Amino acid sequence: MERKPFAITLDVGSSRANKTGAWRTERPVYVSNLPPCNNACPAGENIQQWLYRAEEGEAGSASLGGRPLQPPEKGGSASLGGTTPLQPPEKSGSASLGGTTSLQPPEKSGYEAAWRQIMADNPLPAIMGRVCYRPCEIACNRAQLDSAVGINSVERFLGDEAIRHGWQVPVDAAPTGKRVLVVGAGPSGLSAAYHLTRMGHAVTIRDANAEPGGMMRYGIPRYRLPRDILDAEINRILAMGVTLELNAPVTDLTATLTAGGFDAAFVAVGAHIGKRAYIPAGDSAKIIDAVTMLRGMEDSSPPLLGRRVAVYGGGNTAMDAARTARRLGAADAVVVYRRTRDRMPAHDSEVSEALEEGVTIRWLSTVARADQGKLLIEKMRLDESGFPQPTGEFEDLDADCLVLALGQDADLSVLESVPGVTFSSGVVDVGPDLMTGHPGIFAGGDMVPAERTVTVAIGHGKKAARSIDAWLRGATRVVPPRHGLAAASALNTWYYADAPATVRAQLDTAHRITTFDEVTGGLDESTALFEARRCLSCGNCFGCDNCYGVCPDNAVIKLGTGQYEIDYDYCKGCGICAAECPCGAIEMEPEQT
Amino acid sequence: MLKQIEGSRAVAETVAMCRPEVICAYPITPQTHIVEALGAMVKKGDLAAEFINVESEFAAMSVAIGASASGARAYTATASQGLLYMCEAVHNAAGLGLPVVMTVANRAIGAPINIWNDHSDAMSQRDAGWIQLYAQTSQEALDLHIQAFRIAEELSNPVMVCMDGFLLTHASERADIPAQAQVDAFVPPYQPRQVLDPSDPVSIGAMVGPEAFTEVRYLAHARMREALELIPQVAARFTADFCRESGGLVRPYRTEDADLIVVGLGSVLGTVEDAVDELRDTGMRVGVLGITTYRPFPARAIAEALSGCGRLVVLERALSPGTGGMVSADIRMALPAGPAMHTVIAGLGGRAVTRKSLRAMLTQAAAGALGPLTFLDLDAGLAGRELARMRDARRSGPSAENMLRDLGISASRIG
Amino acid sequence: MPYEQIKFYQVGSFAAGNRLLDPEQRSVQSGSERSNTLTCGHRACQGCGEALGARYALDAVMRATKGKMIAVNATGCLEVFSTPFPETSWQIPWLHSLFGNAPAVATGVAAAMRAKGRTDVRVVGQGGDGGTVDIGMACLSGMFERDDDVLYICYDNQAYMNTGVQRSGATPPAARTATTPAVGDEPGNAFGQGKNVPLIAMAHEIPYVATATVADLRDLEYKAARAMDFHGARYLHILVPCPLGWGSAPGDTIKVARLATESGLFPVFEAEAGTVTGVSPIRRRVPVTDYLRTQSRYAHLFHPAERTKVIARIQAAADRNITRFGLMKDQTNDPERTGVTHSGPAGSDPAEGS
Amino acid sequence: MFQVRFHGRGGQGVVTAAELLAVAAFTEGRHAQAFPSFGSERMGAPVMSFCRIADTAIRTREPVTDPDALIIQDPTLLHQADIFGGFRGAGPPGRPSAGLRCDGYLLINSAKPVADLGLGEYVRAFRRERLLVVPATQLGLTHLGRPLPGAALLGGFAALTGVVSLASVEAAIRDRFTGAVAEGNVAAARAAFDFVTDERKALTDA
Repeated sequence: MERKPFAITLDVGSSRANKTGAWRTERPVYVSNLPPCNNACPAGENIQQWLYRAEEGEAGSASLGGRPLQPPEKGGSASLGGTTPLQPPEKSGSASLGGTTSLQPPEKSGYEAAWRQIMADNPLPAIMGRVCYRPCEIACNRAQLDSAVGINSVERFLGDEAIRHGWQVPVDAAPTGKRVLVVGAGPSGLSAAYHLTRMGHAVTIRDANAEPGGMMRYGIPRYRLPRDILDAEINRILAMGVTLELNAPVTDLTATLTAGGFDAAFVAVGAHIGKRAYIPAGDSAKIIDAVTMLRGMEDSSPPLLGRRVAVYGGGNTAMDAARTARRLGAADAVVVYRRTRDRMPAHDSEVSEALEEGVTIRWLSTVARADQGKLLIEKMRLDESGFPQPTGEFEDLDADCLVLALGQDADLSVLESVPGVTFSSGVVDVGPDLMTGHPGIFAGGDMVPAERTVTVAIGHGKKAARSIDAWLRGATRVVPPRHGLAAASALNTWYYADAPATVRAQLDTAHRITTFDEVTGGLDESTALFEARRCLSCGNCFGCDNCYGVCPDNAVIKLGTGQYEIDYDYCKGCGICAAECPCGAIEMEPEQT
Repeated sequence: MLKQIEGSRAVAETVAMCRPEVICAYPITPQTHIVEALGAMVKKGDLAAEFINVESEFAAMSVAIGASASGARAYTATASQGLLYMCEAVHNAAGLGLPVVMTVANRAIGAPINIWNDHSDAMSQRDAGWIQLYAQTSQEALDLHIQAFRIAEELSNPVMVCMDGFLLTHASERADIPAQAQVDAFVPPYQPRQVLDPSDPVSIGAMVGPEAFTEVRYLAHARMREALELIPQVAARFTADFCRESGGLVRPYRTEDADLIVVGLGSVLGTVEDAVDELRDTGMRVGVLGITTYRPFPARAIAEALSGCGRLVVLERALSPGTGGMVSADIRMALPAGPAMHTVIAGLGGRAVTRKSLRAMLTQAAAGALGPLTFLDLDAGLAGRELARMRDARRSGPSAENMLRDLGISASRIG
Repeated sequence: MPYEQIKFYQVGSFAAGNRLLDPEQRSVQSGSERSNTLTCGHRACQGCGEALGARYALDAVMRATKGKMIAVNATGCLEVFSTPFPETSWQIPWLHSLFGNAPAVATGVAAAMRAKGRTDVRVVGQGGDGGTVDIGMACLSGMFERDDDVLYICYDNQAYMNTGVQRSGATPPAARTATTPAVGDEPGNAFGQGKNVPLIAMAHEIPYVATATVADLRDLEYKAARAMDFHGARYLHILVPCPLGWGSAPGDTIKVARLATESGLFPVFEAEAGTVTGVSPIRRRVPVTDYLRTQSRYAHLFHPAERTKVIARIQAAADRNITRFGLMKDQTNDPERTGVTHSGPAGSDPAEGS
Repeated sequence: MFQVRFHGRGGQGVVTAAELLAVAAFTEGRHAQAFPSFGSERMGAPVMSFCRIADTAIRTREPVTDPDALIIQDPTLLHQADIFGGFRGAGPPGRPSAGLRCDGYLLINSAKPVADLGLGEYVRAFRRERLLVVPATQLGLTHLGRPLPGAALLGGFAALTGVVSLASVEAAIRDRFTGAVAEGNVAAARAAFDFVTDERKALTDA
């Protein structure tokens, strides 16, 4: 265009010369906070991150307009240092949502990417998806909106997908030449073996049993954990080059280490000695402990319990025992428990499923005496401290058999002879790195002080593996600081649709009490996608473009899908981006003047 | 081609030959015949233009502004109250430097409402930044429109062609209507200096603060100075192309040896020239200076034309109450130490300006017996009686109605 | 379905973009290729709703017209903050003439385009509520009545903000402005129906009339694009909160607009040829007080004592809107419903065929 | 220069008549100027129009105050207003200048003889053969089917004054109108021309 009339006519976009950033008193910054699900996961899974990948569905990046996916790093995995916090790179007075440290090559996305994200922390997704008691879902912020995201069901779906497709995990690390002995092929041991192997160490697992899996096989009934699933996930670990020696109990650990030329050991033999309580009993009274009973389910001939079975105890094992008894043909399966339901240690799902299957529960009751075909029950009452006190009222309960489910003790013999190793209240003393008093010997799972669940055990395995790896390198592991917790109050829930959780199909009870088929069904592809997409992505950007869209000053630069940079040359600090960020991933900070 | 034709019709036909692309019209007497004729031509398909019936003069000028800024040749016409109603947009078009051409069919401004001719309307906009050309005859009215489009577009400045309402718009006269080819040759296609174009976007109409506003206004002034050079050139070119004199800055008539010169604008000049001839026959050395370009004010040309004379009569077709004549003030500025000057307010609101009255007034002026400010043919008795009424009674009532009652007129008088 | 709901945190129309959507399904504002018709460096206040609404609407029109668009601007905040000499924030052909004549100037531009056979170039006129509802009303009505091919957008911030927050014909009852101070027995603006320009526009039976807010970006974009499917006069009335004039927090601009719609005080709908064809049902209804409390221009309704009578009248007005436009109908969990219930496939031109 | 003043009422076509006369003169290669007395356009109100005819350019634009010819389209106006004002030799209204010879032309639209129009004193000074009537309205009715006297009066004017020829009047009519309207007007003009010619002949012979 030729010379324009002075002042009347102006060249387009010339206002960029006016740097309005100077007006700012507060500046928006992108943050990544710790999602409550990640925070709650005992296995330290980066749940939000794998849900983020699962959202992409089967096709993965193909559905993203064919673009290579550059997801923002889901910050703050509770897994110890599973991810690195975001550092806004300082460039030209502007901060950006930093580059990603995604755990798989960018082109990998969708379900497989999600699965591999789980595998970074937990080698047993299909099992987790069945037996985990879901602390993540209890913590989920979505519960305050409608209902928690069905994290566990998506995990199971992904685990089953992996088995269906035969996905494997490569060992990328170079061999370190170090040998590590893992005692016990339970969840903890398997987890440790898996992680150590990925780190390049040579791992040998010794287990006293005929089959690997520990409590997952000998404690959890198959209607909760089908054995083909168990075998598939264990075999995938073994396929990575882990040596497994069965029927090989370790008696003298130090001797075994020297003999095998091991550089370190992880001991996780679990706790499978059923607690015995003193109960006056007639000679012919039939009393067995739940551990033995459940273990017997894996033998050629199942235990004979009779038509009327009483189970003494209030834990998950008690529920397993009672439900198993029903399936073995018991007309009556009665759980006798000293307290009330709200004080019962067993998880709600277990209790409700048991009740559905016709199990009955005697609350506020103890077994005072056992005789053939009959139990004497004393009624209890709770004192002000909530502790059960005898009332002196008695009543009879017909029972062919009494199953004691009063908890388990660990078999500590394997460590008793090891110098330096100490014990207290029936478990092994370990440091925060899970090392015992004896250098190079680590312990985890049910035999160390912790909640006794498969998930916790798997977490121990990973934690121990990292500690052992550091120890073998003569280093001590520094645990990175945890990110701040992503609070529900920081969410702008307007942007989340009303989308209640998907209900998982359940086997009809008639079928349930006559077979050991799996009770709870899985999700199909669409429902799993639906569940994954219910994630609110608390505290971490999910690339919704809101900040980019709502800035009145075009001061948000879009670098790529889900990656932004505040242009502080023009940002006036109005705060709309922070207010309208659905997941609270932008915070306003006072300008330093 | 020679025609006996109504002034409005002649102007409409000529404007059509200038190929305006957007015409916006809002009716007001005495402009109606012009836009009616143009509207008919567009409807018939004789004229390829957008004819827009707007809801007000304000909208008319606004539509013209939008069209012109978009590179289209825009035209509209108005008068009197209409010109005042569009006033804000009139100034805006000039400020934006948009070459809109507008006909003003000069008419008085109320109250009292009056549909007849004088120059109050155009004079009220003399400082709006528009070029103002005044036509003496229907022929000149149409000629000036041809020149107006060329001047406006060459300068990027709007032009107002003023023609006396009724006296020219409604009079049937002989006029030479040019051929389309002649007009096309004289008025080239519009090449805007600034234009709204998606392929080359610009922002037009920015807010300008103290840091540059004076300069912007100065440039408007400079553009007007430029016009003083351009207008005579265009007039000369016109004479060459159309073989007749039209336009330009000023038109002297028998001023060479004149002791007394009458200065005026518009169609009254014809009557004045007749009166002057009659007085010349009696031996009085009197001449006429017609001002064709009133804005920009051709001070130098006027100074030259009046240099010889000893006495001036400025015939004003509008009144600046409390001052007298606007043209007189401009002329005094052009001739600070000029000859004796008499301002004569004449022909307000359609009052006929007759040779008889002019002869009498000029004879008086020549004898030095004319006051500095005179109202030609003022019915002093009528006004005096109303003044007396107002002295006598506080609630004297509306003067206009009082005086009409006084006159007892129903039918219009001849003189 | 104008846009597909893919991700629950991007339900219906609410969020700008969606990494899971195909690029062509994403909102204009989410695209890095958006035209930024109004670009950085403008002098609008922090959190200016008008700056936001203008960029949303014009970027959408730019996409709909493939960049062939000319904008005409009335005097007002938008014009002043966008083009202080020697800078302009516009990246489109843009013309400012006067306060009250933007619709007529736009008519002139459209006429010029027609005269030049450039009907592919579309014209947008725009102004604030003062320039539209008050001083520009005659020109606006004239443009409507002639059915000129112009989309006129009113950015309604409910007062003369540019001159310092004086009352306009769009100022709501009881609101405090510089010319309706919060003093006397009936503080703030007088009660009345105000001048409902969307309904006045519908009375002209022009092809398309719609209301929108900056709280629902994708709905706003849909309507701007939808308007371009029609030829003739179209009117888009966008509620744009003004932190300065309303006394709301700059960061709350979108929230305040959202509360205006969720309370029923600002019905969001679209109409064709004078008949309502779609409304945005209220998703999470709130009492008007939730909206009023976010703005200090209503502070006198709550302090020193709550003026329950006045608040009740305002609530009644909201309830009237809800009944009149059926804003509460079919309240389901269908996320699609949270967007406007749209009529006809976008992109089909009703002007054709007729 | 020959100046004509038309008197009529709004809607009777005085303006058109003046314009047609101007065109008629123009067709004869002469200069002409026609314009109305710009009253607001009310039906029935007394209105005037003017026409100047000259062999040189006409510059003045003042109303015709001293007509060479008066054409009265509506005889009811004869006793109203100030019709004879400025009429050469006619003197001030109501006080005909006794004894002075008046050579102006006066054409009145009437079916009655002049004597019956009660003009008496006003026109005493007129040359008799320049003071004529023509039943223009009837002729309009006869030839146009409408009571429009304009064309007939122009035909009569041509016969009365000879300032323009009947042919020019017909040309002007055809320039302005077409088809039946044109022919009807032409017929009315011719009829009026013949009527007035006979009338004059009768008077001059007498």
